[in-house]
Amino acid sequence: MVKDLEDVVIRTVSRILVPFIQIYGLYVFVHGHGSPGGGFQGGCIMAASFILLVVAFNLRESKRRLKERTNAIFCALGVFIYAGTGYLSFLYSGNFLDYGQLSNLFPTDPIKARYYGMAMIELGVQITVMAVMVSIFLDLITAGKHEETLEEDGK
Amino acid sequence: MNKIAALIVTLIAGGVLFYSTAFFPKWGDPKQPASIHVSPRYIEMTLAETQVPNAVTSVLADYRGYDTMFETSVIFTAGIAVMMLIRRSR
Amino acid sequence: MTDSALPLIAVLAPMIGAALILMTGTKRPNLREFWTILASVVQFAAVYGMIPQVIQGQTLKFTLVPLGSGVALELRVDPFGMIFALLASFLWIMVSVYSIGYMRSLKEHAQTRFYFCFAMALSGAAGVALSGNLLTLYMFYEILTVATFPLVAHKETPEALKAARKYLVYLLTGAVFVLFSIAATYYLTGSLDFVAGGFVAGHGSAELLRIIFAGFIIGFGTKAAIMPLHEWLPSAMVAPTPVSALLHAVAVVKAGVFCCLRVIFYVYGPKTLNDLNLWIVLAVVVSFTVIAANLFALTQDNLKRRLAFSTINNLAVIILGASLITFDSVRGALLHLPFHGFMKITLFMCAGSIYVATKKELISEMDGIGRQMPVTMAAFTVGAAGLVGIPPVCGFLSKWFLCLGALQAGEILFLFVFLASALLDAAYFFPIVFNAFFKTGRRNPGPVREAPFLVAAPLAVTALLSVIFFAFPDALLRFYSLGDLVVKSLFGGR
Amino acid sequence: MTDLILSNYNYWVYVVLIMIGFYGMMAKNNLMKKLIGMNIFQWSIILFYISIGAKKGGTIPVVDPSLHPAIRALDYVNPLPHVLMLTAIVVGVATTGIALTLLILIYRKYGTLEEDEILEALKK
Amino acid sequence: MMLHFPVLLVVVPLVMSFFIFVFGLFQRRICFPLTLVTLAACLLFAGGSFWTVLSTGQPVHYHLGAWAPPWGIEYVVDHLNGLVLVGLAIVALLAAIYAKTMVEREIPVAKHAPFYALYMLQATGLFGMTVTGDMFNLYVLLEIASFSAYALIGMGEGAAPFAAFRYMIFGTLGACAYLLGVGYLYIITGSLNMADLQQILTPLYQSQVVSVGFAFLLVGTGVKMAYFPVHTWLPDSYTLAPSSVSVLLAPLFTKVGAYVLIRILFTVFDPSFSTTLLPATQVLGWIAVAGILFSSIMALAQTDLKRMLCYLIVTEIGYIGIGVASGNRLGLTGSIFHILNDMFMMAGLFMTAGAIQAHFRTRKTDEFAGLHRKMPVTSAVLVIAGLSVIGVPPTCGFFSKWYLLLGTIQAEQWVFMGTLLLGSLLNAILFFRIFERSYFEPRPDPPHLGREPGTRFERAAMSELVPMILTAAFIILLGLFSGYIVQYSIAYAVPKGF
Repeated sequence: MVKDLEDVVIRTVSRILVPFIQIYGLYVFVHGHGSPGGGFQGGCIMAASFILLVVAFNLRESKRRLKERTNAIFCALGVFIYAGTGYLSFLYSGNFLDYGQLSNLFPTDPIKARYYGMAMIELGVQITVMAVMVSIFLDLITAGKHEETLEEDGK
Repeated sequence: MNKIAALIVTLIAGGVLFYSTAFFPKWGDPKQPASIHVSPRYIEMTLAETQVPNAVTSVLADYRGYDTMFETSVIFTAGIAVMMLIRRSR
Repeated sequence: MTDSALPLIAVLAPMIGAALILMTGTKRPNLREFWTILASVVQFAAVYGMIPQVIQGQTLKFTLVPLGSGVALELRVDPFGMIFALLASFLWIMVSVYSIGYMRSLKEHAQTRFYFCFAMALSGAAGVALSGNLLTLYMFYEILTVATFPLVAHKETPEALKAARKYLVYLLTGAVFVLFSIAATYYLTGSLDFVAGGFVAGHGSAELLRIIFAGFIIGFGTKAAIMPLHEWLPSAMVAPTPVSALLHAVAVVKAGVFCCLRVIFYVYGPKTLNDLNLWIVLAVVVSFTVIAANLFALTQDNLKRRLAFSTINNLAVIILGASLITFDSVRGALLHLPFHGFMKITLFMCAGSIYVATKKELISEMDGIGRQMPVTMAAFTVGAAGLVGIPPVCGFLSKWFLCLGALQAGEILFLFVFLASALLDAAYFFPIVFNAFFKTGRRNPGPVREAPFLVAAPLAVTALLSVIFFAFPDALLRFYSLGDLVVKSLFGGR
Repeated sequence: MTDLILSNYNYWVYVVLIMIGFYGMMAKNNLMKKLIGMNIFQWSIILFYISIGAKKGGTIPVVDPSLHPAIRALDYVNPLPHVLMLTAIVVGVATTGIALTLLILIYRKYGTLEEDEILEALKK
Repeated sequence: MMLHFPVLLVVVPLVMSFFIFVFGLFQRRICFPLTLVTLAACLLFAGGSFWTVLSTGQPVHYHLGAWAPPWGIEYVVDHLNGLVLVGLAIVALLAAIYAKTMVEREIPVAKHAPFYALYMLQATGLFGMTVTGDMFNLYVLLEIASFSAYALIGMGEGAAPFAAFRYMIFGTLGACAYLLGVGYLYIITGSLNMADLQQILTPLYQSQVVSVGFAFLLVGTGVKMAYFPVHTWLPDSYTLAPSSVSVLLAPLFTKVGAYVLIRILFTVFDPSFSTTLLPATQVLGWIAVAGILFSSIMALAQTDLKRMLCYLIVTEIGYIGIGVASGNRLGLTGSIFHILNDMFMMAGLFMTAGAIQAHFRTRKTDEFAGLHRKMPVTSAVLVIAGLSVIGVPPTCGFFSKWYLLLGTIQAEQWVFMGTLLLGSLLNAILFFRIFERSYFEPRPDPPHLGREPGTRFERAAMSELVPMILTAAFIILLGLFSGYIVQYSIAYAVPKGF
């Protein structure tokens, strides 16, 4: 009875909190250019929101929000965005990761192109960090079998 | 026994490290080599070259962006490593 | 210095033959042994084809691969190399014919491996003979060692494996000494190519040169079974007889002696040996071997072991002749190298054919066997007489020159060594012959049971040749004139 | 000399930390404690780098013309070590993740994390 | 496109690892072909960049993000690492071909995708470590290679996770030592670029900070390349690793470590510093002597083939160390050439070991009776690679030993020379014992094959035999063409200091 009560409190609070945490994560990422912050920090915060979901509710809840396979794809997607940005500069025979070349792609001057290039790769970092943090956390707490039961010892 | 050996090694290494700290540049000295050789450009040119006021971000994502790509790959590696090692195989 | 592909063919033919043998395998034995014969004939033809040019004083060479900085894997043919190459390639034909008969009549196992390794070993021997510098020599020397290991271990009995291990340990350890000496030589002189009369003179200190020379002699001497490094040889007698013939007459130990002579004549040279007083040390060591080996031989009852010690003795005789570095002693050594090969292979093939026909290895059981196997024992008599040095067998010729050389050197001591060894030879060969013919064996019933043709024919041929070489030392294989060329190149015309 | 040493006291802190971590890695028998020692080791190195970056009177390396109209390197701390250490932090996280996974596997197999007991089990 | 080869060499396998991982989630059969294609492309890239270096005679510099060093990161391909790169690419490709059936045998099907992805990341790390010209970038790539190695080894049999964890403790220690060394150099110079560091460090050689940093760098690389006293992680982990993994790791990782050592000793620091001012090479040499003797004897004591080979790796690393220690042109030539040769020798040996374990169902050398009848090709390759390790010409092992020998003689380090010769003798005993077991000792059928019910001997697949044969061929060819390799590549790779 009491347990349920606590449950209710925790669940309500975290249900309210999660969106704000995620928005804060996005904020940290977006403002990484002008103030302390960036993709890595933002990604960690985003991951924290999912982890909060798992702690407060249960795996099924978080799985509903973020499928296992989707998460796995996110892991690769982020890094791919990063590397892909690097490859883009090959199109104009620039060196790898030379964001200046992006100015041929978007209507900006090379300097501004660097600004946007960084934004892109920070996005990639954000996605990968978030996805990997969640996946590692889930794998560790459930010892690999994504179910509620923690495994019994000494097996 | 093992502990003793470890302690001795630790003390020797620590001694060397302590000794070497004596020859470091002063802590926080704005004129130390680390602060005058490469890094000034990052601070002074970051706005001009990348329009990003946060020098850490510009170095992280642009000047040394290649490192950061592999940093992300390290995370990715860890993720799939954990996945492969422990996740039950359907 | 003319380029020619013949040396390459001489080295490559056995390798290709080996590959074909391996591919043919045990399914079609006739084809497999055809490859053996073909390879041996091709090799001999290639070597024989080089004789005229070499006699005219040309030097044929073929560069396999340049290794940079003045070294290359290259084959170079000079008269000295020709002597050994001719010996090896010609006797290989004999041995392969013989071994076909031998292996088949004994129904040996793993014949494919046997013929494969045999061919590889011959390739190595030809390479040793024709190699133009120390590095190439070392390469083929190692190939020879490794290829002979399975032959020694052929029977796969614990005894055979033990012998093989002993063989390997001795020879690889020796090779390490050689490798050190080669590297040191290269470091001192910056060159490894053989030069008649040596090329180390004037480089490095006398002590260093002495050390290097010791390394060479220890290394190659292991293969040439100089005492006290001979241990592996008698115990390697467990191998089938064709292998023993190969080991003792053709490839392995002869290669050891050949390498020793290479070092003495073409790396150090007579003059340097004189200046460093190395020749006397070497001569004393080997003359000890000459006498001791014969004394050991007297005590052996197993025929092959007795022959083995006789081999040790003769090899030492050759090196002794070379170390006396006088005109005639060197000539004698150069003649004894091939002649001993012919005579000793005759003896071994006789032992083999006795074993094939009667399964006997002990001398004490061979009473009266001469009347059962006239051809074999006749050949045996010829070979024995030759080794003792009785005309009309070629052994007399070489020993004659050796004794002359000893006199030229003014070293009566070594003359006595030669004579004593001849006497001891007689002491342990003639009882065999005598008992075989004139003593009626108790356990031997009368009927003639000669060995199969393929076994008997080759030994008859070699015995015949040993006689011919007495009358015409320059016949067929031109050993005499080749030796003459070598001596002239070493001491200048005279 | 002494003032030089005193001026470098926070390098001392990193040395002390590194010694603690190293000892933990080497001497501890429990694999978990080994892992903790490893983490201390890594973080101490991060402290070392960050101390390199420090500048007396320098602010965070976010260039702000309104604060200092003329952008001079003296006014901002050295950003490079921070960047390097972001990478090092990530590496540390990844290391810990994989290490914990391996520990779970080891515990599954042997039911213990004490090294000597595991070695005993391996002997058999 | 040609001028992008150095970076493509690293980023193509990186990106392909994402693809392999994602596509593998849906279609598992695609993983292996992708791996193969990628590594083939890597071979092309490595060969291309090396060819550029050879033809122009100038090192290739590649500025990432178009930032000039020392501010940005640069990739450099010169005669030294170009050679290593080509070797890496070839061996990695052969190992991947070989791994196909092994993976199907050893790894559960559901894990193929992450496995091959990690395989790719391993390659990325190794290539990157070799090609990079930036100290910190090297650290990051080192960690990528190490992480994938931990994980791949953890997939092995029996106590593999435990071995992997120990490896991890040691590896992290090494990596941190390296990072610390980089930090020491950074605090005194303020630069991370290798070429730049060499410029700045030259006047600072007297500084204690430089010496300590140098020591830490050596310790770090020493751990990664399994140099003698800190090699203890190697035997367990490489023995228990899956064959498909050990055939990639064992030949390559330690060799890349050796390359990094040479790079630090003679590029980041001036040869004069490493050899005379702070006689580090001498110390390395004496340690190597101890290491060679110790590990050769340990190898003799092993009955498990794979474990024996692991100790053999330590021995070979010791040879490289001796070449470095002789501190002259000839010795260093030997070391560099030995790095290349050892890749192929170890690849061949571990391939045979894996095949024997898979098909002959044992790794115990004293159960090898009748091996040559069951697996003729495998045992032939074992013989060739073994002879190369012993140093029998014309295999490549002989020629690198030849240069090492000349180097020690020129340095008049007779102890080093004796150790070289003695070591090859010990190896000879080691291998001929195995040859004898597998070729002689006649028995109709090895009992342990018959005993297990239902296990009938299935022959080695083509995808295992072909890489083995190719490796053996390379072992011979490298030996025959050693002259050209030394003349056209290594001669320029040796620093000017000699």
